[in-house]
Amino acid sequence: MPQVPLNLYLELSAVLFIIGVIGFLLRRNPITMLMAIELMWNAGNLAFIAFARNFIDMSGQVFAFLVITVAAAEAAIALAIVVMVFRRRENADVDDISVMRG
Amino acid sequence: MTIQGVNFDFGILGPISVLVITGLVVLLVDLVGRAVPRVVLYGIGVAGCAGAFIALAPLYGRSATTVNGAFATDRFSWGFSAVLIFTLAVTLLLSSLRNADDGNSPASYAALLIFCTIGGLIMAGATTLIGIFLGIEELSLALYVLAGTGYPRPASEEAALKYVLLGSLASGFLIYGSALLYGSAGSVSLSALSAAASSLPLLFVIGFGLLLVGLAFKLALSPFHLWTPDVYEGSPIAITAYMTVAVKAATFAVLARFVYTVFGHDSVALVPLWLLAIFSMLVGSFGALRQRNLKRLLAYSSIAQAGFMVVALSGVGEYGLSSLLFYLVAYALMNLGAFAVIAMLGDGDEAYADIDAYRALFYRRPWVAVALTLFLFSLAGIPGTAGFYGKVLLLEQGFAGGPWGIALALALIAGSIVSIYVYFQVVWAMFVPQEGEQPVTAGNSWLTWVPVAVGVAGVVALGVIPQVFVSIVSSSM
Amino acid sequence: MADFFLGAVPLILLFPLVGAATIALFGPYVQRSASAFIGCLSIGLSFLLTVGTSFVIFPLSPAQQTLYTHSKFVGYWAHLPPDLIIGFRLLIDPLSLLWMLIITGVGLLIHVYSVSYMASDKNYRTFFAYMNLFVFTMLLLVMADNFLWLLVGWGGVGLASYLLIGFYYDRPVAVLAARKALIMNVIGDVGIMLAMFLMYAHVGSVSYQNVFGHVATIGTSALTWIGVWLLLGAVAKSAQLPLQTWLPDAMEGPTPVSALIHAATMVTAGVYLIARAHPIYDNAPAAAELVAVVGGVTALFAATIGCVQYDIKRVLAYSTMSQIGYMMLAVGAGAFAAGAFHFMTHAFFKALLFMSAGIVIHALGGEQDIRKMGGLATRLPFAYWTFLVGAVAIAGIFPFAGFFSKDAIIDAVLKLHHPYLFVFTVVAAGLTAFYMFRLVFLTFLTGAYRGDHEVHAETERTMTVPVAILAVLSLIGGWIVLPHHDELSFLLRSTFADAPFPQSMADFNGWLSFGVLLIALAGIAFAWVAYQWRPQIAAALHRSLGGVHALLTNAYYFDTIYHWLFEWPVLALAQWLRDAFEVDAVDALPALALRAGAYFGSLSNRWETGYLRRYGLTFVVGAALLLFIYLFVAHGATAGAAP
Amino acid sequence: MISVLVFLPALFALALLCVPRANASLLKGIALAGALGTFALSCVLLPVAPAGAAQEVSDWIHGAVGAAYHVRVDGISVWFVLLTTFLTVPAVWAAFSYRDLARLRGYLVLLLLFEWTLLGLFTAGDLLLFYIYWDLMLIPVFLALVAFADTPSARRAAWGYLIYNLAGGLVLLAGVIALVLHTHTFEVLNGSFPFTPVLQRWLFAAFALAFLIKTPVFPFHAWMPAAYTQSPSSLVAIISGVQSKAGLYGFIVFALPLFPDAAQYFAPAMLVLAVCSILYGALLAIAERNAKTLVAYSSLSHLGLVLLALFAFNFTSLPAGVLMIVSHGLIAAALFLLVGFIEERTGTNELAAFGGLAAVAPRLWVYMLIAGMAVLGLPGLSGFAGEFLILIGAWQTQPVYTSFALFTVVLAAVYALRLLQGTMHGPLRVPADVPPPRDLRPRELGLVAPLLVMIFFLGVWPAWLNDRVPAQNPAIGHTTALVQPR
Repeated sequence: MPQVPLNLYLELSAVLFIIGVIGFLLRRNPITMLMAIELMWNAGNLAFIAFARNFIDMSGQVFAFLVITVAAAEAAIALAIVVMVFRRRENADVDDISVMRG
Repeated sequence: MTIQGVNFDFGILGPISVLVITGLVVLLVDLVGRAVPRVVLYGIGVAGCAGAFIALAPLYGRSATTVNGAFATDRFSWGFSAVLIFTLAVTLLLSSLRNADDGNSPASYAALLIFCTIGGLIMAGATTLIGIFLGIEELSLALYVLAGTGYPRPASEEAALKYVLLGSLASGFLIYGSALLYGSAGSVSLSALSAAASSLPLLFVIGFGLLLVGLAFKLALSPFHLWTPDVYEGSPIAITAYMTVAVKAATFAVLARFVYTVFGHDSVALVPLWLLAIFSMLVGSFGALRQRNLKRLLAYSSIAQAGFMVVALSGVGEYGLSSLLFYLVAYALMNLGAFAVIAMLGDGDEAYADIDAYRALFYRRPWVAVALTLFLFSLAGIPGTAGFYGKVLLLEQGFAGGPWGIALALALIAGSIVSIYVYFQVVWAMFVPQEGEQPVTAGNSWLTWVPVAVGVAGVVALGVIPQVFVSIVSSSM
Repeated sequence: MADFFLGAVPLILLFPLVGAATIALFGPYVQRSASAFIGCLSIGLSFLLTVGTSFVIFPLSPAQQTLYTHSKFVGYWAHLPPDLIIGFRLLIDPLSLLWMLIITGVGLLIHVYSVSYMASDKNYRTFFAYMNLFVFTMLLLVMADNFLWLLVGWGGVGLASYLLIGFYYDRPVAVLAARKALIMNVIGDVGIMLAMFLMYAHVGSVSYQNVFGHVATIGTSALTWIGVWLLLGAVAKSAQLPLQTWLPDAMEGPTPVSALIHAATMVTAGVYLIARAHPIYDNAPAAAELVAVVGGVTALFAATIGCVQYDIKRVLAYSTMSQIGYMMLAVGAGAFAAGAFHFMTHAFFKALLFMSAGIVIHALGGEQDIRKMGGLATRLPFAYWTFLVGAVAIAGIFPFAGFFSKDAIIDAVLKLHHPYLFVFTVVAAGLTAFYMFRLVFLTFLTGAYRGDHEVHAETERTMTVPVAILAVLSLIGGWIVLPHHDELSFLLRSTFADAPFPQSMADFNGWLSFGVLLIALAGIAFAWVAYQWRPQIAAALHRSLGGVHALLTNAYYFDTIYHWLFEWPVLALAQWLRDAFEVDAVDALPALALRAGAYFGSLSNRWETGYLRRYGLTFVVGAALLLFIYLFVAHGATAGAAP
Repeated sequence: MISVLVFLPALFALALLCVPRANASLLKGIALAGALGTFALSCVLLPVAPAGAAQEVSDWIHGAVGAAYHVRVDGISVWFVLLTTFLTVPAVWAAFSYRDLARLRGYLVLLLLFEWTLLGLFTAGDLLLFYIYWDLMLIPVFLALVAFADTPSARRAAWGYLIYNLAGGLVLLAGVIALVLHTHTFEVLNGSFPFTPVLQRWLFAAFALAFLIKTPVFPFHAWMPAAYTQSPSSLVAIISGVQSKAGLYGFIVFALPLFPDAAQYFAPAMLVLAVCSILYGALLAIAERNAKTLVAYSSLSHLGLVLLALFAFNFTSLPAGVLMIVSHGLIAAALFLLVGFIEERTGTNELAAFGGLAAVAPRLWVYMLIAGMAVLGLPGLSGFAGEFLILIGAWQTQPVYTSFALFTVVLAAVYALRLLQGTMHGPLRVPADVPPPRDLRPRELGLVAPLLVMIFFLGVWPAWLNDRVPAQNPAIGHTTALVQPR
């Protein structure tokens, strides 16, 4: 079966990354924003794996695995913080969380 | 010793190992004993720092790698690691104040700080993109939590939320940048990247650009600085102090390693970094002009100071790294000292965050006022203080660093001129005779006198006899 | 004996200084009379030494008559690279001796006079301290051997004059008059400084010896400029046109001050300067001509004003101005001896006039307006007769002193071919006689006493004796120059040896002097007619010549012109600079910087909205920009790197 | 020995800190002893003038750019040192009547620290040391001003003083660093270094800006009137008497010898600035309504004269400039102290508010007369000696600028008499709420007397000083290379 060329993977990852960025900018719910960020991270993973396959080199995949693990931890922490915010406010719209400024 | 083909030199990994053990011990002690007093836990932490120093000492001036070359001890790591460990110790002392971090489990707080520092140490020593990512994330994840430990204050949780969301966004850029760099070089090791750096292929440029964005976020370089004032204001004083110094130290270690190993002497390839620096110096200095909250003021000042430090690298010169390290040490001393004073006066809480609380402080607490004045002078670069000679070294690098270096140096001068008012308005408040409203508390814990005294001694010593430290620093590399 | 006096020359200078210092330091601790005594004593000693010295000097041969004191203390005032050397030395020669005799002699008389004249004043001691200070600085002026020390004395007499004009410092008028006098004198100082700059530039020295010795090497144009700048100093000090306006106001000072400083000595310093610097003027005819013109015009100008003034002291002030005009004319024309001669006689009779006027003022309790006097001849006979002597002398009536000296000048002017100046002098002579006798008639004669003060008798011996002495001198003072026997120019021969014109006043033009005498008598006669015999004539003149009268009464409106020409513009400019420029321009820069700083600060703060999404947006846009720039630069870099 | 001299005031300041604040008499004693001791010690240095030089060098910093702890006193700097120590004595003594006795100790400490920084500046033989003191001297003054800042104008004065001078200092720092990167050492005295003309100009500009701000010279003087008017007279006596000479010292010792060509290049600009300051200061003094500010503007005018002397590049005018510097230091200090005494009596310096003090205070009148005549430039006083020798020298090379400067002689008479007569003459007037002023007390007479004596002495015998100023100091040697001595 034919090889999928590298640049297709890269383009896909780039698209995913940009979608993630846009999602982060457009959404106001921290959970959704976190999901958008996950999208960006995974775009990175995709690029890593594609390159790893291209170079026949393991380190890219190792990096990807690490990113996945860290993402899990990071998500957990972020959710914990969001919950902490929830405890004070009923909703968690990031626009309401703007006491400090200037 | 070698495990499955991976060699571990616990001499090189010594400081990290010591801190790991310390962190675990702290957690265990808290687990077995019930209601262990905070001071004990933090005492263990400080002891760990001492141990880490002892483990770090033999590495002085050594240059070696381990973990199959993924982790090194060399001119980039040693000094920065020392600063990190020192910062950790000071932070633990500040955290031990009465009002500090109420409503948290002190053990997890201390452990988080320690693991945070471990992340920093990993960053300082990492020679691959993987290690750098790992270190940054460990540092950041712990800090996200710590930023929120000022729990009862809504500002604190706001800080945590903003920090975690933007931090993850930055990490996204970092990861994607690393991926592209990996793609451009075919390896995650920095030494392999230098080949690509010489020809600047498209992948490398985009990749390094994205990575730089991630690092700039950590350094709070403008325009990626917007989180800084809020997070610094929201976090507990001790954590803010820690952030201003530790994050800078670790990230500058990475940056310096990049600049020197990847780019060599091609400073044009780093133009975006120079632009960020110039921009930060101006934004930080101007932004601080109108601040009435001392933590926020110091946040803006730290933005400018980060820009100052970049000047050291501008020439990619022989003495650039040592100049950077000297200024970093000076910054650690004066900044931690300033925060120590704030924390001491408020006994850990925010009572003395507002400048108006410092009205006529000199006539109430002369020695504290003098100490804070000294730190502010050093930040402003008044001669006879560490900050002054640090600036001299930075300017030497800048003016020697070609057109971009000169531009950076002039920006440094401009920034310093602007920030005269920034720092002296606090001095003014302390020395102006008419009394302001009396402050809530005026703590005087001997524990915080330690960092203040160390800060004062260090700031004066580095200012008056810099030669000693210059030689220490330069022969550490 | 000779050696004693020559060795004691520095003491002539030091006695008044010591006297002033003593009075200033210890005056408050001793009784009033003591300080007066010290004041007179110090001047008296200087006078004696001066007399002794002149008896030593004058008999000497011309070659030996000029000598310099070498004090024990050898040093320089200034010794700067490349070759500016200004030393400490005193110069004694016949010219300076003549001045020193007058300064100390007349000075002594006036000091004695002041003892009782000022007796009632609360600042009695201060007065004598100032007076001694003046004598010291005036002696320094004439004894200096270079232009710098001359300038030091020059400024010093200016200070003393300032202090004494403003002696009644609680009178705003006196304060203003003093300020005016000092400022105008400073303008003169600037002139002398400029002259010195030029001397240093061309000769490399400012000492009389070197400058006069190298006059030939200086170009004529430079020499002319030096002369002009020196003249500026001279006119300021001697109240000649165009810097004359301070002298009438100076009459605010006590009368002895007017007699000593503003009649006898200080105001003649200008004449001394020109005479002293005659080698310069001998070789710069244009400058000398200018001096002569200034003198002649002032002589006439002041005389016309003198005719209409009503303040007795102001009339005398204008007559002083006019008489000094004569002297300037003489020295400008090259008749230096004649100028010095008139200086001497004028010192006698003008001091006499002021002091007897002082007796009148004293007797009338400070009244100076002659319209409130009259008929005092019977009540104050001593003052009347002495004043009459002075008037006759100044009017130039034979055989009084003024006749000889004025005649010498007019004679010289005619000889030296200044026709129009000759006319001026003759007319001025007539006017002088007129206004002096107008003064005599209105003050002492012309009906009954018109004042409201009761008249005190004139008793104090200390006041009358000096006046009497001066009266005698005003009579015989001129006999030092007699037809075919000119003692004065003989005494001065060594100083003016190299003058281009013969200085001797011995060859006597009888017809000319007779004519001048007639003109003077005519002036007196007219005064008698207009103010004594038919007073309505004077009134009629005032009515018919109202315009001219106003012009003269206001001294040709010089004060007004100067106010609008110089004073007002400078003050207005200064005010504008202070209220507008300093605020809008100088302070604008820092203010602008502050505003800019605050603006950028607020900019960088307003960016910090606190809204997370704003942060994210900035982050992303920043990243995009950074990437864009980086790509651009990198491509530029690679393009540049490509061979 | 020199180091001892420099740090002696600082030591006495520390000693003061050990004395309880309440013990006023002891405080005063120690402070005065410190000032006198420093002066006595500094007199030992007099023999170095004119030719010799005393040095102390010890190793300090080596590395990329080396710097030594190098203090030295030569025929030029000894006069600045002596001026500093001489003026500090009356300043400290005058401070005894500091308006707030509770803070007397702090104030005396600041005065002595100020003296320390000034001495350090004038003895610095190393550019880094020079710069350190250059900025450090601002701190004591700023703190003293802050402790006074109870009115908006005082606040503005303090900030203006600090920001102007510190900004200038940072520009100087840029210049210094750029310089040492080419010399590779901060030891730049008596060495001539080959700079490219362009570089020379840039460096000179950086140095000159800082120097002109600190002197100050028009148009960089915006900070000066406020600072001089708002600071206590004992402090401003030192600021205007000594600190204002720091910039001129910098020109003589560093800028002119290091960048002779750039100095020639910028000379016309500097001369224009000098003449502007001379006339501008005089005119503003004429229009000024506050006695203290009037004196401030007069010193703007007189220091412009020194700048003229420096940049006329003439053998005569440069040593005369040193004379003028010393003389102006004495005169300005005396006048500010006397005005301060008047302020203590009348509670104000506004000329409109009082006058005619001569009637009640004859001694004050005599003192004011001498100081006023000195500032007027009366021949026979030191002010005239400096002025005249500068002008006669500058005239030889720059007749045009000099003739402009000559106007100041007349203008000086105008404002000097305004000050003198406005305060002393006319009918006696004092504000309603103050008691009739007393004459000068013995302390006040005694502390100003030495200044007046020196004013007389230098006026009658300026050669005493000029014989001890090296005729061929580096600045003259370099800068007059192009000027032919006649």
